[in-house]
Amino acid sequence: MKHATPLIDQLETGPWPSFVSDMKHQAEKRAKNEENIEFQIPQDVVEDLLGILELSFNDGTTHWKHGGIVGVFGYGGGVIGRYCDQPGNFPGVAHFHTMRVAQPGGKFYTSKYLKEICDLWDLRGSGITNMHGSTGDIIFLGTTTPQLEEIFFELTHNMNQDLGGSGSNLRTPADCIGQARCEYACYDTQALCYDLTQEYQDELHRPAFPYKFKFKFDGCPNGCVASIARADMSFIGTWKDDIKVDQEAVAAYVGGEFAPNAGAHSGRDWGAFDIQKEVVALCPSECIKYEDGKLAINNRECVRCMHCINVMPRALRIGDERGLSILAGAKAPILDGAQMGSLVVPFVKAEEPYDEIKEIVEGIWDWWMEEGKNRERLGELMKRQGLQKLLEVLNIKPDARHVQEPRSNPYIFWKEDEVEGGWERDIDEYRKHHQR
Amino acid sequence: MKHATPLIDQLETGPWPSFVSDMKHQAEKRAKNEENIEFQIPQDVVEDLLGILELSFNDGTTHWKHGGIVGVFGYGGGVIGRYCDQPGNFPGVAHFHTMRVAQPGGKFYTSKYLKEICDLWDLRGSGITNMHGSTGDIIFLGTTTPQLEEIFFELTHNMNQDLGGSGSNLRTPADCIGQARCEYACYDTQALCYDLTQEYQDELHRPAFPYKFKFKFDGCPNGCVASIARADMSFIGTWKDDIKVDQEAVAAYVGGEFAPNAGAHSGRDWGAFDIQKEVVALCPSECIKYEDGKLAINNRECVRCMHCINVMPRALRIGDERGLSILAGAKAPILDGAQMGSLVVPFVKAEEPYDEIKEIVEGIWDWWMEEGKNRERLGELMKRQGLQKLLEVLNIKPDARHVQEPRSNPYIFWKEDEVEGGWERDIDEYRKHHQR
Amino acid sequence: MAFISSGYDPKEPMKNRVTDIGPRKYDEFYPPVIAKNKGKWLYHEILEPGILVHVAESGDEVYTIRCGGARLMSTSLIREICEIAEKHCDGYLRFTTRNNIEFMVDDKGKVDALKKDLSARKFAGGSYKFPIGGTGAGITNIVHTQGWIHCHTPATDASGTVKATMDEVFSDFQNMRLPAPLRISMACCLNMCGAVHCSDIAILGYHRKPPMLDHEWLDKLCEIPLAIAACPTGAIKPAKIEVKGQEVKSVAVKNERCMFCGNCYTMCPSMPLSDKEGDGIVLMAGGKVSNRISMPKFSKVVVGFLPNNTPRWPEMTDAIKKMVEAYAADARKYERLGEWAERIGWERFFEKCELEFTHHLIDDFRDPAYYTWRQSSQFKF
Amino acid sequence: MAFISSGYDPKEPMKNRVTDIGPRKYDEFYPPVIAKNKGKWLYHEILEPGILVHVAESGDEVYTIRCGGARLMSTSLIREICEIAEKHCDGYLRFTTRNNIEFMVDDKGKVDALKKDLSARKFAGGSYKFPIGGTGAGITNIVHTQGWIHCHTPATDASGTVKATMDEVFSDFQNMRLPAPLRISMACCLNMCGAVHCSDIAILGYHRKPPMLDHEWLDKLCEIPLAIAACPTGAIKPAKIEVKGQEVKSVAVKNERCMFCGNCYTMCPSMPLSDKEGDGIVLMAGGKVSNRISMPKFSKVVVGFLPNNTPRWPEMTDAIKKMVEAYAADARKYERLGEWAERIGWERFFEKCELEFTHHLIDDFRDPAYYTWRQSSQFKF
Ligand code: SRM
Ligand code: SRM
Ligand code: SRM
Ligand code: SRM
Ligand code: SF4
Ligand code: SF4
Ligand code: SF4
Ligand code: SF4
Ligand code: SF4
Ligand code: SF4
Ligand code: SF4
Ligand code: SF4
Repeated sequence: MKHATPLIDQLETGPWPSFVSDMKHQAEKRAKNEENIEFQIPQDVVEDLLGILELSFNDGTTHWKHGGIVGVFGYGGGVIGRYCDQPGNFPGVAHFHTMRVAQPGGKFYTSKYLKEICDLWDLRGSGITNMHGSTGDIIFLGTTTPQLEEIFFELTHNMNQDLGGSGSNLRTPADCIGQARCEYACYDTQALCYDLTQEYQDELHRPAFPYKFKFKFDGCPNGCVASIARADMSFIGTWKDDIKVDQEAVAAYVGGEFAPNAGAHSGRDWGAFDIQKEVVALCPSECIKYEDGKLAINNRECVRCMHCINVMPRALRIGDERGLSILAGAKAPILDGAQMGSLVVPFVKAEEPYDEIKEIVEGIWDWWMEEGKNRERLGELMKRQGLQKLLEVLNIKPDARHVQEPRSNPYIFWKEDEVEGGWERDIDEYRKHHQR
Repeated sequence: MKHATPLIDQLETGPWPSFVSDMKHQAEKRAKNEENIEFQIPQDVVEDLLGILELSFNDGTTHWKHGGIVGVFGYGGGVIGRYCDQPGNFPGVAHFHTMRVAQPGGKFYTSKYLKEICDLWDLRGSGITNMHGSTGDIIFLGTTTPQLEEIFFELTHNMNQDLGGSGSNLRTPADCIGQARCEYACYDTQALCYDLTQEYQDELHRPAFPYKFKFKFDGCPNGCVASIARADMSFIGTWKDDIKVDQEAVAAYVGGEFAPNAGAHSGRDWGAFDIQKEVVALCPSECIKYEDGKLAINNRECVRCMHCINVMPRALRIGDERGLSILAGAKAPILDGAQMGSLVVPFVKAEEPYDEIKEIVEGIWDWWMEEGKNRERLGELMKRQGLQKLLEVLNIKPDARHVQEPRSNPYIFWKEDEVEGGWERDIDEYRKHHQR
Repeated sequence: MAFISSGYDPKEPMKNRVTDIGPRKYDEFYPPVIAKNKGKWLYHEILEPGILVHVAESGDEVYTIRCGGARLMSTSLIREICEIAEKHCDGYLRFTTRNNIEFMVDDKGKVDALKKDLSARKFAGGSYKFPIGGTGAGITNIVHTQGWIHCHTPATDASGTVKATMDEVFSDFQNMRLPAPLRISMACCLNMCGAVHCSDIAILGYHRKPPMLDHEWLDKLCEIPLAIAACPTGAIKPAKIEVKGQEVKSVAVKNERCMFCGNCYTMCPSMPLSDKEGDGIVLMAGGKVSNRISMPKFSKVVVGFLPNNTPRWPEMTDAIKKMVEAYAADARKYERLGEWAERIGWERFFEKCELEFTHHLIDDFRDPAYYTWRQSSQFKF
Repeated sequence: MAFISSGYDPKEPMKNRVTDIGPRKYDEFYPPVIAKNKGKWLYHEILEPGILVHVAESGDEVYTIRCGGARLMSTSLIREICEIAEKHCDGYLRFTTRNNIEFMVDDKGKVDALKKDLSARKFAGGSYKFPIGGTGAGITNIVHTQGWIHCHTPATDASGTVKATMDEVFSDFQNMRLPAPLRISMACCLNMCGAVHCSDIAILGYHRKPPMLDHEWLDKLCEIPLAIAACPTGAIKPAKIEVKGQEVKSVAVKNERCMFCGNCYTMCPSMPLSDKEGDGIVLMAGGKVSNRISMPKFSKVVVGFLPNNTPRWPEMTDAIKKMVEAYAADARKYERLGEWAERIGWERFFEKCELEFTHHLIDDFRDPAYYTWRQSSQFKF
């Protein structure tokens, strides 16, 4: 190895997969180059990456600098420029840009595809990736500027694969596994995710927004892609009618035949399953009864929290009138504190061609592009102008479901046309009846 | 009657005591003046008051103007100036100032005292009062400027009675009935209220504060004087040791001998008392058990909410190690939204001469007088500078009890002396290891 | 009539001056049974609506009869109260923190006569002078403010709205059928004297038109910088205005930024807000003060606006009645109105109370507004 | 080595250009059993930690083996994953939303061989390549960000803190003894890529020193107005500074107003914050994302600062371990960490986790701070 790395070497021990071992192995492999690859970027790139990381472990600071503007022609996103601040000592990573490769829905892969990806990346980049980035993309971690167009060309021409988002664009949408392998999914997350991704390719690649914008698709309120915490628009599956109950299966849970919560708690002896304590008493809307061996749900009061279904998946199933709720405005803490998504559309069907959903998406964008300031996320604009403004723009009738609770301050900003007689008044007329 | 009052006359009907009937009767009595009182303000004052009220019922607006500066010599409070904006039509109330007469603790009275008050007010004012104002004072409603000093003189010389607060002063403190007639009282609200009122007479009468300041004293967490909602400093009784349990009395409740909650729910048949449902299940900290006919409280987990005691006052009693919690900063919505008091001192004993409590009061005032802007309530200053600032000033160690939950934003304003190595750094030194 | 001097000499105000003596000391006014047993009460019981007994360690008892009262009260009425106290209670009485009157006797035998006496007294117009009630799980007296009877900033009347409401819910003043105490409070403007912000039901006077500007007088009657500083939303700016051909210093108000709080008018009489059509009532609900079971809660706005339909505000009393009845029908024993609303969800609250949810009820005031929106997929259809 | 052209011609970038084709379509990659039964799954079961079976209406089953992975992954490792997939799963695999790898087989008979194969593979240093686990009421993979491996704003490392933590809680990755799933997340600066703000436990990199000012270069490398506008607290002002005898345009920072968010540095490279002693870790706890039982919750700051003691951050892993153990010992079945803390009260949380409460944990950021203070007399001694 080019650099001694005593500190990070320590991270080779312990049971959890060691990224250091992996990178060292990769560095060695590149050095040997048994396959005789004509590496398009420095062969020792990984060694320098390890070296600079060791330096940071030593001096407690990062050694990466701002990116500058690099990218592929005609796109405003997909590449994050990066340079190291010690190019002399670590020339292999002097330029070390990342590329975001849009992941497929549900992150299903074939080995064929992944190996193509690896071939491309071994040739033209560091051979180091993030599988996957926090937004969802495959991250190609580290290449040089001249390689960007080459990689893009090969991706699009040979692999039918586009880049993902970055910059003030729509970001690569992401979904939970949903109907592909989950019995709880209330709509086809992959289908909707893909449809909107394709529909909005232009918004994804060419910056026209005030700031970044994210879509995430959760098939049900369990939230396995965490959309409510990290998507400007979260699409969360839900249903309108009744939870389907199989009383025999309920009995099997009560009788101990089926493990509660599909066995998720089997690492400890929690005692025999107690349907009263574990299901009935924990329902947040107290709408379940278990009497005479029968489970009864007052579905009108159910808030579709999933708990009872999660505990007894073989006995309870989501309803048939399915669709999704749309929440808007989630984001990370910068600048004003983190936000979760706020409910905007309680229920909409998720049926191709998804026109109703697209109308909402575009209504939101129109408003945000009109009113949003530079680097103002949707959630911040909502905070600044108010949820009712967004509802007004979308022509959605405000409804108690939009709030957790009504306002506790009475500071209502009435508009002039809502007030009888308008606002213009004549002070002299007033003074006739109210002396100074 | 001088003025026709068809609208407000309608308020003479219905079962609830009619203030209109009362005032009309008073107007007639003044007109007749059977006792030959030498009224010091217009005899028809009440008729004009009824007249102007009728006018407001008609035109939907008030007819009172701002006060201007009226008061008694040497005091900055106790009088609210008031003039009507139709003095021509209602000369009796052209000047119509109120005086705030400090109420006694617990609002206990003798008829002797009240009749003296009435004599004074019939002679020198409208004979109309508020029994009592929202802060707690007896409100003399309506007199003229020349009478202010006369009334003050008579109050202080003949009735051993002072005015209450107004303006940027300490306001008249108020208390719940407490130990005088309540088995729940954890300290003597009247004694503490009186002691602090006397101690801080100067602050009460001479404006030296940024804005108004209120003390209220609740003997226990039931909050019968609503201190947590409307006092800059709320003193709420509590205890530290165990709730005392009389198991025989518990049995009497369970057996139906004693009415639950002292009979407060007797207007409806709620069925037999169910200690499990009505007490155990409602304890907010789930620290009560009822097994084998015995009630057991895990006092360490009790949050002293009073519920179990309220339901079974003959079986459960507050503990013996008594004192109070101090909360600070409650206020009405102007300007920034209403505030409730925030916990500042979890527990302090309430023992004469209350030195520990006074130290806290004065510490708070010092800070507020130093830092508070004009017309900034304590609660607003706390919001502006932070609860931890107040705790720092009071030398109180911050503690998880001070918060409902820790901050969810990580925006910690570290101070320079808390950070190793301080803040001053040399950019050139930095650039040695971090090239531009 | 002739001026009667109290003895005060305006030329020598400090002569003989007595100041800073504070209120009368509480124990001067304690009835003997209270003085004797203070701090030693064992328990209490509500014998019937409005009538309580407290039992002391000594075995002594005190019986309390609580009566409603319009707190706007003449000396005639106070004298009548004194007369009753003298007749039945050795001249002692008290007022509660919600402006009810309490007569106390130390013997059960004295209760009936007192009760009869109180119930019999009526005003000329037919209303009770001393209705007995206001205890336990019922509706007690409404704490309130001045309104059109005395203040310069109200957006509605106080005594009038209270009388209209108490007439409507009177049976609950004299009954204890509700799941828990239900406290109604009233404030005639946003200053909220009385702090109605933590009440089961709050009646609030509210303006809806920005201030008028009396330019000609503004600079003469007001300190312009104070008026500007008073505005929480920064809607007021200094301005030069031409009045009758003369340029005067005044202010301009950005009407769209105004939330009608009236704080400018408090500081400057040349900026009145009051208006027959603009002013009216906001209803709030679900607040509480006690720490019992749940922590204290703020009230929430549940009706954005109702007109000042004097003398009885029928739309207001109707909405209040609906809330009381829905609550009575649906809440659990011991559950306060706000606890009930939270348990069933506010979407059900509006449905069950037959109140309309409008956009005005969505918080849009400053940063905390955000936390009141629904950040969950949990809701009821 | 020689430049190999992909076919791209820099002189004619638009020639043959293919754009806007999006990601590969999901169904190209579905294993047959998924493609066939999509939308028709009946139920699932966790057979043992890391191994799930899903059963379809058709009777088909799919067995999933979930393996932990450091998401910082070389092509060598990806190739090894492909090899495993080809050997056992007809070449199909997937990644989870928390960067675990899932191998799926359509027959129970294939599970054991796959399991054995995965468990046997280790890195040279001895760590597992494909530890099986991460399901149910345990601790799964930590979602995280770039840290010192790639980003310009981190206050700590990402992969390093994650490795240190996962080693410490490894047994809970392979067990399901906890009351509910416990999700740990990591972000290396306040930008919080990964949105750790709703995690049961969140590891967050945080700066504690205001930016240094590279006056000489500031105006050359940055847009001063953008840097000023970037500051959420308004701590940055324009300033003229003398550098080497020359007056240059630059900025001044009011250090006491700085909360070290680094937003200025994002906009302006001449304002670096990073510092060995200043930078470190904030721990947050009690957040969640799911709508199960309780609504989603934000995480709360529970440890204000811990130093970057590389390579293993022992103070950090110690505090995390304490939380995990206290939670495991005390919470109820199905209760998420935040639900537990709220039920027992945060005062007890700190006690049970043996963490110190300091003034830093009291919110003082803007108006909403107020609502996190304790507005009640309810608390535990
Ligand atoms: C690569 C990635 C982290 C990772 O290691 O996975 C990432 C990396 C960066 N993010 Fe991020 N963000 C990444 C997902 C996120 C997420 C998570 C998500 O999308 O679900 C968030 C939180 C959700 C959200 O959008 O609010 C996120 C919130 C931010 C923010 C704060 C934005 C805000 O409004 O609060 C910034 C700051 C900014 O935009 O200037 C930021 C900025 C950045 C920059 C571009 C740094 C900068 O200031 O210029 C980082 C480049 C790092 C590098 O050099 O590699 N990143 N960033 C993630 C994208 C990979 C992908 O495409 O899959
Ligand atoms: C008389 C009284 C109402 C009543 O009918 O009972 C009253 C009347 C006025 N209050 Fe009040 N306040 C009265 C108790 C309160 C209370 C309740 C309390 O003390 O428990 C509050 C809410 C608690 C609080 O202090 O926050 C209260 C909050 C206000 C405010 C808002 C203060 C704030 O910080 O938000 C104002 C506005 C101001 O100070 O300019 C105000 C201002 C006023 C003024 C002086 C009007 C003004 O702007 O100048 C009112 C004079 C009315 C008049 O002409 O009679 N009054 N005021 C109460 C005092 C009687 C007494 O001494 O017993
Ligand atoms: C007389 C009075 C104190 C005083 O100094 O004047 C008083 C007296 C008692 N209160 Fe109170 N409370 C009095 C105002 C209050 C207030 C203040 C308010 O409403 O403005 C509250 C806070 C209300 C709130 O949370 O909004 C109050 C909340 C309570 C509670 C808690 C009720 C709850 O369910 O939350 C109790 C406990 C109970 O009812 O069992 C209580 C209990 C009691 C007891 C039983 C205490 C005792 O053992 O003597 C007294 C008789 C209760 C009854 O009337 O049913 N008292 N009580 C006040 C009577 C007002 C009135 O005329 O109606
Ligand atoms: C594979 C994955 C979806 C994907 O598209 O990749 C997934 C899969 C399942 N989730 Fe999930 N969840 C996945 C991330 C999540 C996330 C997102 C996150 O953690 O970032 C959440 C939100 C966590 C939170 O609230 O902070 C999540 C909250 C749930 C819940 C609610 C748990 C709770 O107690 O609050 C359930 C229901 C349950 O566990 O019974 C659930 C249930 C399930 C089920 C049982 C659904 C099913 O029937 O197949 C799946 C197996 C659960 C298991 O592993 O124990 N899944 N699940 C994700 C696996 C991540 C991993 O590698 O560990
Ligand atoms: S969010 Fe719901 S539908 Fe999607 S994977 Fe999780 S449990 Fe299944
Ligand atoms: S989904 Fe949740 S709210 Fe609905 S019945 Fe089941 S546990 Fe109750
Ligand atoms: S606050 Fe407590 S002590 Fe005071 S009267 Fe009410 S119940 Fe009694
Ligand atoms: S006072 Fe409240 S918290 Fe304490 S035991 Fe009784 S019901 Fe529980
Ligand atoms: S609430 Fe407003 S209008 Fe009513 S008395 Fe108080 S200040 Fe005056
Ligand atoms: S009423 Fe309030 S918001 Fe409107 S201008 Fe006056 S002070 Fe500003
Ligand atoms: S969290 Fe901050 S430091 Fe980490 S990758 Fe994101 S922007 Fe960079
Ligand atoms: S770090 Fe943040 S708070 Fe500090 S100066 Fe920069 S932008 Fe402002």
